[in-house]
Amino acid sequence: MTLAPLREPSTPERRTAPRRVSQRTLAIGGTVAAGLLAVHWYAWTQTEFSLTALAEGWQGIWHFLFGRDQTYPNGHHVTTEGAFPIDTSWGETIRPGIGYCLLTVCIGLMGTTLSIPASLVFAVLGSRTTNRFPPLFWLARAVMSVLRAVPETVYALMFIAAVGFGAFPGVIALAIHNVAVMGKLWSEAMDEADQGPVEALRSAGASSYQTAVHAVLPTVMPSLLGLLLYRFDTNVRSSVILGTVGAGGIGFYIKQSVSGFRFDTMMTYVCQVVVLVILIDLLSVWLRKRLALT
Amino acid sequence: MTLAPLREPSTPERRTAPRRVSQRTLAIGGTVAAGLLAVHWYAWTQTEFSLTALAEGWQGIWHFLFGRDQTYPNGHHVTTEGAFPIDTSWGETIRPGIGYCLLTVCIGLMGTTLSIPASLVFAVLGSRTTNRFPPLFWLARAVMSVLRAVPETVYALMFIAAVGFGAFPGVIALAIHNVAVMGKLWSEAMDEADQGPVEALRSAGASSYQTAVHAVLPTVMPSLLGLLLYRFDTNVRSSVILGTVGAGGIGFYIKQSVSGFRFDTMMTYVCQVVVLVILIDLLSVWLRKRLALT
Amino acid sequence: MPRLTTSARQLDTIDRGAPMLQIDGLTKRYGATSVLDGFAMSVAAGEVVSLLGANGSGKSTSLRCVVGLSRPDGGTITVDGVPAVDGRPIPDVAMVFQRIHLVPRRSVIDNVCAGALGRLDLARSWSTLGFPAELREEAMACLHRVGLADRATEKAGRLSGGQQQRVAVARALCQRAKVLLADEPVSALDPAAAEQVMRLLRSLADEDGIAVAAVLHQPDLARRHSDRMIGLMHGRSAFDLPAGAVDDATIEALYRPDAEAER
Amino acid sequence: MPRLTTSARQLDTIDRGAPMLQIDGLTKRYGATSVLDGFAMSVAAGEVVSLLGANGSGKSTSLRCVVGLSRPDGGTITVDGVPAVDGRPIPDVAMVFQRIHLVPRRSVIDNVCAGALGRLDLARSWSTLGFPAELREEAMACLHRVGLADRATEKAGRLSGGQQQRVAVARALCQRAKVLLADEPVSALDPAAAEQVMRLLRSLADEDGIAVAAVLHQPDLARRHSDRMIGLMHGRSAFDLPAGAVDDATIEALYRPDAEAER
Amino acid sequence: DGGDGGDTDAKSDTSPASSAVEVCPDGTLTMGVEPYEDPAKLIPAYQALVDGLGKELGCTIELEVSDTYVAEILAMQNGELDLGQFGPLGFVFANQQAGATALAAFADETGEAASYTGGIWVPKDSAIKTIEDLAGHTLALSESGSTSGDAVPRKALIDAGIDKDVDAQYAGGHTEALQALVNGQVDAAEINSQTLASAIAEGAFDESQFVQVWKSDPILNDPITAGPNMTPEVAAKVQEALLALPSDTVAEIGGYLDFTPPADGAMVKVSNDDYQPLFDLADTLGLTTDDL
Ligand SMILES: Nc1ncnc2c1ncn2[C@@H]1O[C@H](COP(=O)(O)OP(=O)(O)OP(=O)(O)O)[C@@H](O)[C@H]1O
Ligand SMILES: Nc1ncnc2c1ncn2[C@@H]1O[C@H](COP(=O)(O)OP(=O)(O)OP(=O)(O)O)[C@@H](O)[C@H]1O
Ligand SMILES: [Mg+2]
Ligand SMILES: [Mg+2]
Repeated sequence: MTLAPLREPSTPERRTAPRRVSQRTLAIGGTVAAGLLAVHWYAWTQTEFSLTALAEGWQGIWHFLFGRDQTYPNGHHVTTEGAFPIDTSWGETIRPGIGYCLLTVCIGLMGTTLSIPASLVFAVLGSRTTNRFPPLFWLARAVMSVLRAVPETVYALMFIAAVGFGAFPGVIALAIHNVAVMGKLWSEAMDEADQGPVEALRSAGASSYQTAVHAVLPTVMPSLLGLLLYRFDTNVRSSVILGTVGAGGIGFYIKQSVSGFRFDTMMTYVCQVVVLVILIDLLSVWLRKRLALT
Repeated sequence: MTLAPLREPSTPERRTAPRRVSQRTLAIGGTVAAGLLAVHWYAWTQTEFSLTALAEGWQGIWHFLFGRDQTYPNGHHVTTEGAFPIDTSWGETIRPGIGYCLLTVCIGLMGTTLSIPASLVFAVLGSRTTNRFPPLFWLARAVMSVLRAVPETVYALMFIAAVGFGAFPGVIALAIHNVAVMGKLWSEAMDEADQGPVEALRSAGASSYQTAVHAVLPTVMPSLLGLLLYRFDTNVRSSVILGTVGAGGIGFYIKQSVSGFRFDTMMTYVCQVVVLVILIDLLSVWLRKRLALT
Repeated sequence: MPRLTTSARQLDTIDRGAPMLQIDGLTKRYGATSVLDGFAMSVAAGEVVSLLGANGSGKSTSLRCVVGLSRPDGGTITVDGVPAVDGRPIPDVAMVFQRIHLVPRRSVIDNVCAGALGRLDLARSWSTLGFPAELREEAMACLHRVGLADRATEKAGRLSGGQQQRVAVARALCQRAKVLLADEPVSALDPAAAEQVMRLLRSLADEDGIAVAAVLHQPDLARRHSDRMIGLMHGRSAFDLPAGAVDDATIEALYRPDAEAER
Repeated sequence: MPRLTTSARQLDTIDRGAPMLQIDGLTKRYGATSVLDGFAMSVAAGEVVSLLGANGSGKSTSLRCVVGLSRPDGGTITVDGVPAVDGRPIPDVAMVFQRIHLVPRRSVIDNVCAGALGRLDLARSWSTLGFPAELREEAMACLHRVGLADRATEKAGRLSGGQQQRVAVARALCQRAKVLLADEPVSALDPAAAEQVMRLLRSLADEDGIAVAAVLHQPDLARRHSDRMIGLMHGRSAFDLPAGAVDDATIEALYRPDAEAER
Repeated sequence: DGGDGGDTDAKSDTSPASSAVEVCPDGTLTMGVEPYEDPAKLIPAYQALVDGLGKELGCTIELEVSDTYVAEILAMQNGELDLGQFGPLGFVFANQQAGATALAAFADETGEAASYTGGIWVPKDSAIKTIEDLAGHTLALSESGSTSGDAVPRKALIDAGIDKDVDAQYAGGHTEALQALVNGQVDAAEINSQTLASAIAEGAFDESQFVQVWKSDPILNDPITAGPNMTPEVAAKVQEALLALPSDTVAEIGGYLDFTPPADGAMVKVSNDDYQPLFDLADTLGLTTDDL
């Protein structure tokens, strides 16, 4: 019952189209590409990049992961254990590992939550959408850069000097670092917010603060929440590093299983972190879905 | 010459407004708030949070930063140098530091650039906007979670086993980790993209790939670029950690100055990283501004 | 405002019997409120049908159900005899959106080319660079038809509201679909441009045999350019009449009850 | 379509001599193309002026210059005798945007309340929870005027296109400005709603002495509801006449040359 | 340098109540631990130690764990730690930076302070037979600041006059250095006697495939030290209590740490002077702040 369209689809009307890429775009693009290439070539040589080394040495990874079972030329037979199969002893590894994970989550959680207010302030000051006063904009970005550049371990040392060790200095170190990172991420998310409502409120005489609260934040809330959860996830993993400066948590035990050559135990802990990260990710997906309109 | 409006602005027309917050929202909000509070209270106690300790111990931070000159009860007299004034010896610290920074940037750059293609694939698969096939969506997110959960140092260990020391295993470790993190960040940026053009192309019969390339990517390009530069910045700082596993770069020297209690030298290196991070941030601000429409 | 006479319709040269788009018993609820409640309509090849109704009466919703962007709660949709699969877009149906939905950072011509994505394989659509020259020329022709050929290389986001709406029409043209759904395609257009676009829709039906359904808020325009007019009220069609048979009272009744309900 | 008679105008009860909004020699270029080139217009208190012009003729641009969202290249703008400072918004001027620009995730009433932000201090605007009860009641009254009071608690993004446009009008009302700029405020509205909104603008001028400037693409509507009509062409006003004095030829001329230029 | 912690007579009978000196005025002491090896064993071992010590002293002793001596020393400087256990080189810094005083260390069966050795290993069929042969080859060290993984072997290279000719690389840890040798990434690697033992126990190292081309002098094991806020009198009390730990506690610690303690107690008295070789080592390598 179909009725063929009268027009022949294969011979539609045509008109000359403009050049695909303008001469100027081509020139700029070429220059940028050449520059990037040169920089990468330099970096390639500097980092002694060598895919052949990787191809030849892949057994090393294999041995690390699955152990070694090798007979040497002299007839000697060597077997070592690898990371797999993982250590499944409940009482010695898995159960304590859950406890360590819990502390790790606590550290990450406190570090993230404590940094929210300051992050928000820096984000609002560091976004062009919400801060139209250039000196303050640049100041906020500079402070964030400085705070961000200082490694978390240096913060941890500073606060250990103040309050001794344990999880507490780790939390403060994380929180300060996180203010800088989350502030930056949030400010850039705000930059990408739909400018329409912002303009509408600004033209109605709303102040920068009011524009931020009543136009930008509701628009970018899912982004901010996603980034918050991403930082929570990162902070949980960071306390893996801070663990090594006395902050406790599972990182410490990962490192110590490595020193004890118990890669299977290490892998058990890593798997527990994997489970943790997956759980946080599920939470993130679920929350973002709930928050999205329509 | 002004003409007063006839209407009295102080007595505008009024109508009964609906309840500000519905009973149901209140109940849900209350439950969520209570849950969050409980979790934080638990984390607070677990991390032995103590602001008094911080208030009492702040001199420790001062001494760490500016040195100490103190006679202890056991008769020992301790003078230490703090982080400030920083070590300004050109030949011994600053000049080599610049070299270390350069290597660090190279490591971060390679780690970031190499991860772009895979990140893009994972991002497209891990965003609901571009991937409407749930199994693949969840698979992509799971793979990213797993890759993300493994600490960079464990990757480094693995690749050192394969290719020996140096910057190269560090680069690969960074790149793999970065695929997972950037993939996640990008996919969530895509989730936040304006759904209008996406729907328009989808209804025109475009495939998922076509929708991604022709609607989502051009819309979120500034976000992606911002996140890319953020990851570049993070990776440069990560190679600070990888530096300690033989990957070289300035991180190794920061750690070395710390273990030698030469905090002034450490601070010089940290300042160099600060400059580096600020430069990357300036690049980020400039690029994002150029890319934004209008 | 001057009345421009519509070009002579070539009604009899095309077989207009077969319904190209057929909607039956369409139902759609959002939570407790029922938006569509057994809505039915059909559009034959070569026919221009205009869809009228008060704000919020469900016109956009019904069109979105056809292209698979909203999931109907009940009813059947058939395009060219083939039933639509729930949530699957139909390349044979092109839609001009009420909110326009261009990609603001892409050039006008690339936006128009994107309408053709459904018939391009990967090799010719991996990026805008892959678009074949023929497609770009066809897109230019579509832009000519809406009078915007001179703005082809500009970023779509830079155009004025009305210009963007015309680009959206051009994009739909470039899809070469058998059914064209246009959701208020002239709302942002000046009167001359609106006439031009309506004549364009008319000619698509007359010359190319396309089935056109347009949501319009201007009954005059609808009467002048469409074959049939359908009034949507309370989730179903209140009338479905040849354009000539719709009198002012019918129109007035269409908009009145809702206006009262909303007071 | 039936013509609804406009409510009797109370022209003589208000002193309409003083121009509330005065634009002179407004110039605006984007790159090489000049959009506005010495555009001038004025709107007195209690007057409704409609602005007509082809798509892309610069109507939106001129309004955006007034509210400080576009930076003019030259010319002066005076509101209530006070010259506008470059790029600084004027709380005395409210604008209804062509692209509507609501916050989709906020409720309708919160969107309307946001129009009042300019006169709220921090204590009453730190969040939507801070909005005083009086403001919310006033916002409800504004929603009543556009016929959407029953949708107050819904998310703005959930409304139909025309409903959103009316919310945008309500938001502008809630600003209590002396000048109201409306950029195609009825483009997505059904005829009854369009009449209702135009009458609302009329009554704002008549009863509250507000200066209203509305961009319209429907000359009929403009003629019926405005005191004066201004045609924008080639970056300057082509005509500026009392509504009764604008004949069909003038209108036709306004839209013709541009249509030709674009071919 | 050098405190005076070693003067107290360890044999004097002690009981918490008889003491005129208040060891812990507020009832608690804090002790920092840097578990140089396996935390699963070391932490319970030190927990047993502080429990026993606390009982002796009539205080509660809190154990704080860190894996870098830097954190421990910074905390000690600010009075956050009263007692601390350090690795050998860590103690040198602890003494110089925080005035820590060595009190006691674990003993082996002979009743001497336990010690371990650093070493350099090469594959069995390697051309490298002596430390001098390392010239022109790659050597994996562990991480900067490590005693047996950095300071001691570097000193050995300097002594052999080849420190400029060896391509020494930091692997990041003892484990990583050993792995690098096993995987053939380097020609030689430092492996200390403790790492060697756990690697063999875990099957990560086959002794028969490698030879040790250099072995350090015995390095005294980690001392337990008193922080600078502890007066000599209090430190002496603590030292007494350490040496007088009851035998069941000692047996428990020995059980965790796999050592056979001497019959009369787990620990022996050490003084700062016993670590003089490490102070000299630090000086030679320019690691100390005095040197800068
Ligand atoms: N996602 C949604 N969630 C809840 N309600 C919705 C949603 N989308 C639309 N609606 C409601 O459905 C009704 C019909 O909307 P629709 O957009 O189809 O109206 P319309 O006839 O196109 O109106 P207009 O002329 O204003 O464009 C409206 O009342 C609207 O509020
Ligand atoms: N940001 C911009 N960059 C470049 N050109 C622009 C920009 N904004 C507007 N223009 C151009 O300025 C001209 C006038 O635009 P404007 O939006 O003012 O038109 P308009 O009269 O409101 O038209 P319409 O009736 O279609 O809404 C258009 O040609 C448009 O392309
Ligand atoms: Mg609609
Ligand atoms: Mg406009």
